[in-house]
Parts: sequence; structure tokens; C-alpha cells
Amino acid sequence: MAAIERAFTLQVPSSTENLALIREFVTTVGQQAGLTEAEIGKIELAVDEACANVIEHAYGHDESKEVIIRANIDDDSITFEIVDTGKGFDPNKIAQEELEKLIQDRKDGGLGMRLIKKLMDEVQYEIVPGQKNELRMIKRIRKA
Amino acid sequence: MAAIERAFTLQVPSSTENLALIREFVTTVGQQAGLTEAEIGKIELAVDEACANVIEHAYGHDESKEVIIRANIDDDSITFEIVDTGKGFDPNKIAQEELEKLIQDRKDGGLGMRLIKKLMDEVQYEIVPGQKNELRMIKRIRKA
Amino acid sequence: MPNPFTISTTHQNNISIITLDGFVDAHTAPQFENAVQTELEAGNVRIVVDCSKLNYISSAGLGVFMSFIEEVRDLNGDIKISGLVPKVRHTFEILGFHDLFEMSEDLNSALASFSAAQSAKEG
Amino acid sequence: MPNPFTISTTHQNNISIITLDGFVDAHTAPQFENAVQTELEAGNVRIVVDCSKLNYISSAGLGVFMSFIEEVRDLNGDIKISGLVPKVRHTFEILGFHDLFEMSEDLNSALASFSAAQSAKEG
Ligand SMILES: Nc1ncnc2c1ncn2[C@@H]1O[C@H](COP(=O)(O)OP(=O)(O)O)[C@@H](O)[C@H]1O
Ligand SMILES: Nc1ncnc2c1ncn2[C@@H]1O[C@H](COP(=O)(O)OP(=O)(O)O)[C@@H](O)[C@H]1O
Repeated sequence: MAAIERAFTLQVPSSTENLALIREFVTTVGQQAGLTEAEIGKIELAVDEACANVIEHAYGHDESKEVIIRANIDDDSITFEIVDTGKGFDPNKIAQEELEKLIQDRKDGGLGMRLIKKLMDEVQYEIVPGQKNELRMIKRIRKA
Repeated sequence: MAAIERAFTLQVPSSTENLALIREFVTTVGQQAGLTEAEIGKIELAVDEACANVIEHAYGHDESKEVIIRANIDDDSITFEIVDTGKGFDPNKIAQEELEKLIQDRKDGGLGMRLIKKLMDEVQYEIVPGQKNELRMIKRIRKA
Repeated sequence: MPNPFTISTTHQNNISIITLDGFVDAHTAPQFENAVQTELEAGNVRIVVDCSKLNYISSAGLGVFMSFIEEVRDLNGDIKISGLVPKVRHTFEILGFHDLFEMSEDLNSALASFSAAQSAKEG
Repeated sequence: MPNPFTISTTHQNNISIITLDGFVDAHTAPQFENAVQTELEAGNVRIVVDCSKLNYISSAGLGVFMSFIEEVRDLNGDIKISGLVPKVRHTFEILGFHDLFEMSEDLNSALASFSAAQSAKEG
């Protein structure tokens, strides 16, 4: 059987209100890719974290902006691309403090990117400041 | 308060498998527009019927094609646009037989377009054969 | 995602009970069609479709009811519908199905109405 | 759509029980943060967060636990977590929260562990 690539796109206003819809979208795509329930839970969380960052950090809750999530299923993997046109940032310069340190400092954030890295098999940022910031995340499909 | 238009887009492979996701999408958009549950049920069904027609009639179950659903919420209405690039058809030439007649003829179809018309407040087809066929459906928002 | 679609058929007093669970749309309607077809091929023409667990139906599902009813009634059988939840009932009603199909509150009433009809005929 | 988020706070034996129902994400986490803040302002530092009805949490929700725990413990209180379903427990564990927070199978164990600690201190 020839490999069929299946592409899905969801575009919603940049509001945390839409995270629930984004998660539904990811869950359905994961089901269609044949992922296990545990793996679906992982991509659901990773994409939620990525989109929450776009809504908060890239667009500062400006609801006139839009969040775009592209998903691609191929034979052995599922890829999510989340693109924003915000100010950008240097992912390598984001300090990854120990949880103990974050707690001591009474921080309420700083966990999203480390979650994404732990949940997905491959994570790449491509930042072109002022133009586009693209986060690409890949989950390999392990056939049950 | 100024009117904020909120735009949502979902793009999925042309397969009936994706109708469930399309309905989830419509339901969420309806919730965000503040529709009642009964009204959400109506737009859910109307968009499902429209997309099922695209999948079956416009694209003949060719999964390499894509179904695109655009939703727009403004102050007093919610608009859905479903565009296909299939062969097109003349909506006015589709006979609307009585249910009794369809039953006598043992038909299993012919109900979708009449459902759409009964469910939505405005329904417009714009057919440009070979280029694009656009179905525009509007539901007015009655403030509770 | 909403719960997926499941369908099952049981038999009671010579009546076939087809239970629909979840949603019947253009994707799942073919399974429903097959289930009805299977009963007809086995000569079973007294059919109740139990919809108490059905939370959504589109025209593809309504079309299954529509396409078989004439054949079944020609064979002195019937397709009765039981247990519709309000949302699904509404879809049936928009198109006037309630005038052409017998609908019962619950499965037992539907089964009983078949038995009553049978007794009347036999009696 | 999944069930929306609801939060409620009750009090029992001088312990505040915050019950999370549905999902805690970046959209709903502020409500959770407010609920904890309200307890602290009332001087309530013995808190159990009942998660038995919580079906999803993202880092925004974890951040609420993280940002208050130090202050609460400085005041001789604690924030304990009870009733995590496996999926949500997994999210806590990925980041090592199970090493830093006390987690109980159910609400009663969490309440009991507060009382035990209290008795030990008083005794
Ligand atoms: N899409 C983005 N655009 C701009 N900055 C971002 C983006 N994603 C992440 N960041 C930066 O990376 C930091 C760390 O992100 P994260 O680990 O998710 O924690 P948090 O969002 O809680 O701060 C953010 O505080 C922000 O400065
Ligand atoms: N998007 C479309 N592209 C091409 N033909 C269409 C489209 N939508 C509807 N049609 C035509 O209109 C007819 C009636 O549609 P409908 O009332 O939904 O019933 P059914 O789909 O069950 O035939 C279809 O059989 C088809 O010929």
C-alpha cells in the first residue's frame, strides 16, 4: 500500500478559550494515526503547551491574532507545526531551572517547554524574528 | 464594545471519518458564539450534511482532496462557509420530493439539502463549475 | 471525541432489536444498513431500532430507515423506533418521520406493540 | 466538547478542600490560582486539592501548585494532592512533582494524613 499523507489544519483566534478545541483536534488526529491512548495524551499536552505559549508570549493575548496548528500523519510518524508571527525568542537561552529552584523562587511558569521536550520524540524551533517562529514536533507511531 | 469578528478554520482530508471532528469544531464555535444547546445541534447537523455532500458528491470519497470549513462569529450571527472544487451542480435543479414519494421509491438519500434549509436562517450556494462551489449558511444569534 | 459508534442485534419473541450506540452519520450509516439487510436476508421483518443510546443522527442514518421501510411493510413487517433522546427526535421530526414511522418511548413499548399487532392478527 | 471546568472549596476539620472538576489549562488555571489565594488570605494553610474529577492538567495548572507550596509550608501548612487519575498523575510525574508533593489515593487519606501530622505535633 502506498503511503498516504493526511494533512489537518486548525486555525482559531489567539485566546486560551480555544485550547480545549485545539486539544480535541489533536486527539482526533492522534486517533486517526492509530496512536495509543497514552500517546494521544502526550501529543495533546505538547500541542496545548505550544499553543498556550503562542497565545501568551507571542501574541500577548491579542485575540485578533490567530493560532495555526498543522498536523501531518504519514506512515510512521505524526508531525505538528505551530507557527506564530510574534516577536520570537531564543529557545536555547530559556534557562531550564530545577523544579526545586522554581519552587523556591515561587515561580508559576517555566514548565511548558520542558514538558514538550519530554513528551515528543523530536522538537525543533525555527525562529525568524518578526517574520515567523515555527515549532515542529514529531511523534513516531509505534505499531501496536 | 466594538464588534469583534472571530474566525475559525478547519481543514481535513475528504473522508467521512472526519465528520465527527467537523461536528466537534462546529459545536465549539457555537458554544463560543453563545448559542443555546438546541441551536448548536442545528448548526452541527447542517454543517455535517454540507460536508458529507462535499466528501461524497464533490470529491467522490477521494481522500487526497480536502474539506475546508470556515466559521465566522460576529455580533449577531454565525456564518459557515464550505468550499469545494468539485464538478459542481445546480442546487435549483435538485428535485425536493415528498418524504412519502422517497419512501415509495426506496431512496436512501435526498434529505441533506432540505435539512440544511430547515436548520439554518440563510443558505446560499455560489457555483462556479470547475473552479469553486461555495455553500454559505448563516445562523442568527438570539440573545438568551 | 464523542463515543464511537457501536451496533448490535439481538432477537426476542421473533422480533429483531437493533441497538444503535453513539452516532450515525455518513461514516457509520453503512454499518446500520448492513445490520438491517442482514435481518431481511434472514427473513426477519419485525424490527425495533433501539435509539436510547443514540446521541446523533444525520440524513445518512435517516436514509437507512427510509430505504427499507417499504420493503419491510410489503412483507407484513415493520421497522419501529424506540427511545429517541430529544435532540435526535428533533432531527426525525424536522423531516416528518414521526408521521410515517411508529415511535415508542422505550424498547418494551415497541416490543409490546408488535405482540399486540400479532395477537390481533392471530386472534 | 469535554465537560467544562468547575471548582469548589469546602472546609472540614480546619482543612480546606479544593475540588477540581474537568480540565485545568491556561484558560482555567487563573480560577484555580484565585481559589488557593482566597484560602491563604483567610489564613487557611492546610489544603487538599481533590483531583478525582480532574481529567486534564497542563503546565499552567502545575504552576499553581508550584508557586504556592513554598509560602504555605513556610506557614507550617501544606498543599496535598488526592485522587489523581492515571493520565493526570502521569503529567505530574513527568516533571517530578511526586517527589515534592504529597499525593494520596483518595481524599480521606489526604485528610487523615493532615490529622495525623497535627496529632503528632500536639501530642
Ligand atoms: N512562541 C513563543 N514566542 C515567544 N516567546 C516564547 C514562545 N514560547 C516560549 N517562549 C518563551 O519561553 C519561555 C518559557 O516557556 P515555557 O517553558 O513554556 O514556560 P512559561 O510559558 O510558563 O513561561 C516563556 O516564558 C517565553 O519567554
Ligand atoms: N457539494 C456538492 N457537489 C456536487 N453535488 C452536490 C453537492 N451537494 C449536493 N449535491 C447534489 O445534490 C444532491 C442532493 O443532495 P442531498 O439533499 O444532500 O441528498 P443526498 O446527498 O443524500 O443525495 C446530491 O445527490 C448531489 O447530486
